[in-house]
Amino acid sequence: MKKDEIRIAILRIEGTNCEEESYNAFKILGTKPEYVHVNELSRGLKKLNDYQMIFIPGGFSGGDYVRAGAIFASRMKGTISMDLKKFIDDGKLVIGVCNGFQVLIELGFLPGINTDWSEKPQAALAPNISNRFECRWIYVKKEKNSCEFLKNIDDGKIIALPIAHAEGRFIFSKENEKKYLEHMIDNNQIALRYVDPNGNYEEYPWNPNGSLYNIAGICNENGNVFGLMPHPERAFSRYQHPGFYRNLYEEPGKKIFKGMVDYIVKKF
Amino acid sequence: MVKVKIIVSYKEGVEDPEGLAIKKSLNLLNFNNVKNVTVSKLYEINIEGDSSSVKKEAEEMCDKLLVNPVIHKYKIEVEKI
Amino acid sequence: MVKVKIIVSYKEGVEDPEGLAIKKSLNLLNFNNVKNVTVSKLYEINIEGDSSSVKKEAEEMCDKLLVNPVIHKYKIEVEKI
Amino acid sequence: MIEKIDERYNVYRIKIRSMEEQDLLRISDQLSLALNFEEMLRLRAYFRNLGRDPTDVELQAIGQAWSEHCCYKSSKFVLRKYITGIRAKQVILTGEDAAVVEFDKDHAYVFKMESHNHPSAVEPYGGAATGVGGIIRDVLCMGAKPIGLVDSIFFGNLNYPYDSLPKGVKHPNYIFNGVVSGIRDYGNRVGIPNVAGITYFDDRFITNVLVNAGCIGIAKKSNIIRSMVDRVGYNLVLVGGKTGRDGIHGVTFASKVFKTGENVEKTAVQLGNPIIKEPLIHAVLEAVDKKLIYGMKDLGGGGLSSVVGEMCLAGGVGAEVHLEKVPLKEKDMSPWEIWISESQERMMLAVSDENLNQLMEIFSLWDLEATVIGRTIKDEKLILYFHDLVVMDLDTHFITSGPVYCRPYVIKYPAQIKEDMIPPEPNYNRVFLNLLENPNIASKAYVIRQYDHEVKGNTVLKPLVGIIGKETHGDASVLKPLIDSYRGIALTSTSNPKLTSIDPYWGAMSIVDEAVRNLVSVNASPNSFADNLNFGNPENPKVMGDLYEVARGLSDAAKYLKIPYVSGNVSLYNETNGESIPPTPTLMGVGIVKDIRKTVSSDFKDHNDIIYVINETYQEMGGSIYYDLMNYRSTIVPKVDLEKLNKSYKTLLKAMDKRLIKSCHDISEGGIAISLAEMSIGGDLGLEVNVSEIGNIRSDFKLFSESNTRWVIEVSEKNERDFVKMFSNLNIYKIGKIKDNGEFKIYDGKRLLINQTVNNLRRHWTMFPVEESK
Ligand SMILES: Nc1ncnc2c1ncn2[C@@H]1O[C@H](COP(=O)(O)OP(=O)(O)O)[C@@H](O)[C@H]1O
Ligand SMILES: [Mg+2]
Repeated sequence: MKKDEIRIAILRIEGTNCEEESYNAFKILGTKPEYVHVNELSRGLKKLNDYQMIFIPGGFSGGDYVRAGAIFASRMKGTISMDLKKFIDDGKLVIGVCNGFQVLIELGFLPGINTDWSEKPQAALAPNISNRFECRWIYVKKEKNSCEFLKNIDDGKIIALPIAHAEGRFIFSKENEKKYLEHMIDNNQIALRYVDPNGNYEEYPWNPNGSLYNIAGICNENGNVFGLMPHPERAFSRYQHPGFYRNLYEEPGKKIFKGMVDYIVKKF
Repeated sequence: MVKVKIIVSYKEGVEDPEGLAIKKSLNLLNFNNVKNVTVSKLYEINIEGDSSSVKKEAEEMCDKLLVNPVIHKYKIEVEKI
Repeated sequence: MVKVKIIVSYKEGVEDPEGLAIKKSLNLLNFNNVKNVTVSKLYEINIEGDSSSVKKEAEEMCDKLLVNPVIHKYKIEVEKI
Repeated sequence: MIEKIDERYNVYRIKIRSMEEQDLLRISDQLSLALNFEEMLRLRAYFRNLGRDPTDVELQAIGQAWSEHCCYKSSKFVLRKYITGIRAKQVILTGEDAAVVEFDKDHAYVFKMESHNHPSAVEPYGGAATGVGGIIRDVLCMGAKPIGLVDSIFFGNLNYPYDSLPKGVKHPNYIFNGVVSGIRDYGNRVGIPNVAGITYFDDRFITNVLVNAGCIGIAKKSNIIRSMVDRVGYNLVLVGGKTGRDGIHGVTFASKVFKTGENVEKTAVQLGNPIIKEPLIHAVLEAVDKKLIYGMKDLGGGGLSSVVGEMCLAGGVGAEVHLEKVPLKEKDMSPWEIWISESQERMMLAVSDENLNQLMEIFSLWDLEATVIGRTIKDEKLILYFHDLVVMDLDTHFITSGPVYCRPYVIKYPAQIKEDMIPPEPNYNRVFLNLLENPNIASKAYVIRQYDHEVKGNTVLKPLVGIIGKETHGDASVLKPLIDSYRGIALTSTSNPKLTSIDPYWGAMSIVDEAVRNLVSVNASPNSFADNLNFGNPENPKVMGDLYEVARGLSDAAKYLKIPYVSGNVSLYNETNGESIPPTPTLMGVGIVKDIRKTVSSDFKDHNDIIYVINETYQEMGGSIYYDLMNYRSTIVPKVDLEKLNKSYKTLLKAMDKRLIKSCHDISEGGIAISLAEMSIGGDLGLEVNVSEIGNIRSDFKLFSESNTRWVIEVSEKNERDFVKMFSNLNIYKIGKIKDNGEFKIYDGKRLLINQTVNNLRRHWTMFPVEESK
């Protein structure tokens, strides 16, 4: 498939608010991103099937009242989650950033342990241990994992990305914690982990929310559903990086976006 | 019309940062004998109709929106109004 | 040890966006007979000591930290544990 | 005196024509009109002349329109004389909801700052949140996309003893957390980055917190929409939230002084609903892009009454409005309540018949309400219906012709020069660490990090700069608003109540100087200002005197520099039980960054680079944090030499354009010592500095003086000669070098004044109000 044929649905409802920068990122890479309101899907005005990738952007969908992502997820449960399941089964990509990650967890598409779609959430992104919204740049290390589209970044590489959330503490229920975590490690589902600048798995503020096992981003067993708390779309160009005025030329977010696009080009 | 009260709280063992923060603030305010604080949400939902099926409906609301069973437990009470 | 339960809710007439958003979501989930949703906070505070002065202390906590009387009302219950 | 007009509806006629004088004030009180005796007399004369009595709807409409908040009756005179008259060629449009100023050939930036003090004092969370919401609407209704927020917030000290609080007053801690959460929750949810502000503590704000919120947006010039309609037969479309009893009498409430223990009208308090606002922004901007909107204005103070009246008046038309069509939160609202309700999240659009359907479709996709409630007419009248009943029929000119007062004022000349002398100390380590911990100097990361300052991905220079995990304060933030251009916008906010209360004139000049300094520090050329004038009770001649002096200071500085005040607001009556806030002007400063790739930050960059101070340091300790900390007094405040300011900032920009400057930080609260500390903290680099040359004054004054128009800069050895040449017409002082050994040493001659490690500085600087760093 050619780049300029790739159609990417950037989903939104009231309160998603990082769609523009995500849209721009895909646009700059030569694909055809498109804003798709959930109402357009549920009213039948647009069809999921027409896209190769669904991108659920960050924000405060539905105000994040109740729980972050819960309202967006419930809106999808009512209407399009069957279509979404088929989309995923077809091997197409579904990415959720920040609020989008929360939505995928709430919907049960991530972490997808022993299933492609769990009816009830298997994990939670709970309130940050600091009990505050935190906007800051952090470091993550890319772990060995099964996301084909993260291959642009070497395993073990440390990259800087910004986070901005109040609910990002990845946890399992106490009774499943050990079992699920081991399962995810065994299946290479843990993609990004918070580290300090030297690559050590450190505590707050390097682990900005208190996530279990410093988890920042994960994928499903097949590697085609991916969720992460940091915002690659805010680290896309050199001038978004806080190091640019220290003469660092880093564009970590672009690597992530480019990987997704390259993967679709190859696969479809 | 019935009123459904749903209390959603964290399960035992799930850390509640808000509760911890409030405990700390209360201690700083010289309420030194405060030993533990938990914070839950109380949803009061007015539903038209009778109360027979309401409990089941409320459970469904928890399931579909109000609760993530990984971290939450809940309690439902139904009241005629 | 006593447990103090404090429920803090909005006064009549204060419009709460959270309640509105939840009502909308429930309606969209086909709970069409949901007419109204309010959200309150329930604080459960364990306090060392006896229960005699606890009620007054709880009121003071509300005053200093948990409540703004302009928009909130609250209810206190004390329970021996 | 009052009689129901029609059995079916809650509309009353007020028999004002036959009222005795003593009854006039009673009726003003009873209906919460907040009109004074002369104003009521004027009303009576008007209706006598008209030959009929007014309805309650009519009186309420006039009460709103004539309030201090809406018609600036105490301050108009001062504003006209000093503030609004400064012309500059970049200004496209002022006098509407927000100012429109040229950004580049095709684009304009649109901005405003506004106070939300009274509501925030009563309900910090909701008051601050709706302050943010309101200012966003002001920018949006010009047709601009909001891209940045600024918040300047003032509290009593967080360690204020509970026992000393006046009855019914919440502790600064409660108010602080409420205000910050309110701004956070609203701003983060609508997804507009909050990039600058002020967090200030002073016990004179114990009973009157200040919340000044600013917003900036970007628009194609061709998309700018006026806050008016000048065509007949256009639909008046009310969009967004429903109308309720909330916020009724908000503007008259903001025009009164507080008494503690007073029962506040609960209706004046709202929480705001960002989840209506967020889609409203999308829908409005889509409609703007498709050219579906002819005129637009947001509903703020005064509600429908103000918005319809002002839009029509400005366009020379009138309107017919059907109040029963307004979507309501509560069914049983009276017509007058509907007309003046200040419910949040609403906008008024003027739309032609032809475009109406397409507009409605856009709003429906976003699940937003949009309702045609009336139409413009040829006669310059406002005619209101409630079903079939006419409840108001008034001339637009009369409604909006509020009084203007030239209130008496006395100017307090700063008491004769008076300066206490602090006994010198052998070294200044202890004082220095105390200053770093001072709430007005310490890291504001606790606040800043709770605001999403990067959403939308355009924040090039963030409010916290430096090495990741070790960030320090920046001077101004830089946004890159257009995807295909490297041109940027820099934002800052300044205020200094300690200075303005000692000397309002020079204090005001100082905050202009600081705004310029901050913008220039990041390589932005100062382009325009918004001013917020927060004062006490204008009926007190001393307060009016302060207002005059502040305005005069702002005016003299800006006129010389040719930087106009293009928008702003005045908040008076910030007084409780006779205790007034200090005169507190705040500025929002906007600068243009020609090329964001040349942005300069405040954190030190490299070992062995050279540190310079630009311009002289004087013994001007009045209002300094050092004197405040030590509890000493001085009335000698920093002066501003406008010629020097103008020359220095232009030279600095030139040097930055040539990339001669690697880091830059202005010198403000806490003096040189604090600026150096912040630069070291962010770069995680030490220094060895000698301040002997910078002025002919005591060591501690050299360290902590807050003289204006100064910067600390870093140059590499390689560029030093070019830099020095460029500054040949100014005084610059080479004070030392950056060191990578983690030590922070400041000498005066042979005396070692400060001997610290960077890590220790960071530890003290980040202690407040919670430990941020590890
Ligand atoms: N309430 C606030 N909201 C957002 N940013 C803030 C707030 N308070 C302070 N800041 C930011 O913190 C930094 C330091 O503030 P301040 O100490 O007032 O600056 P300066 O060093 O120019 O005097 C600035 O970048 C400022 O914009
Ligand atoms: Mg500064």
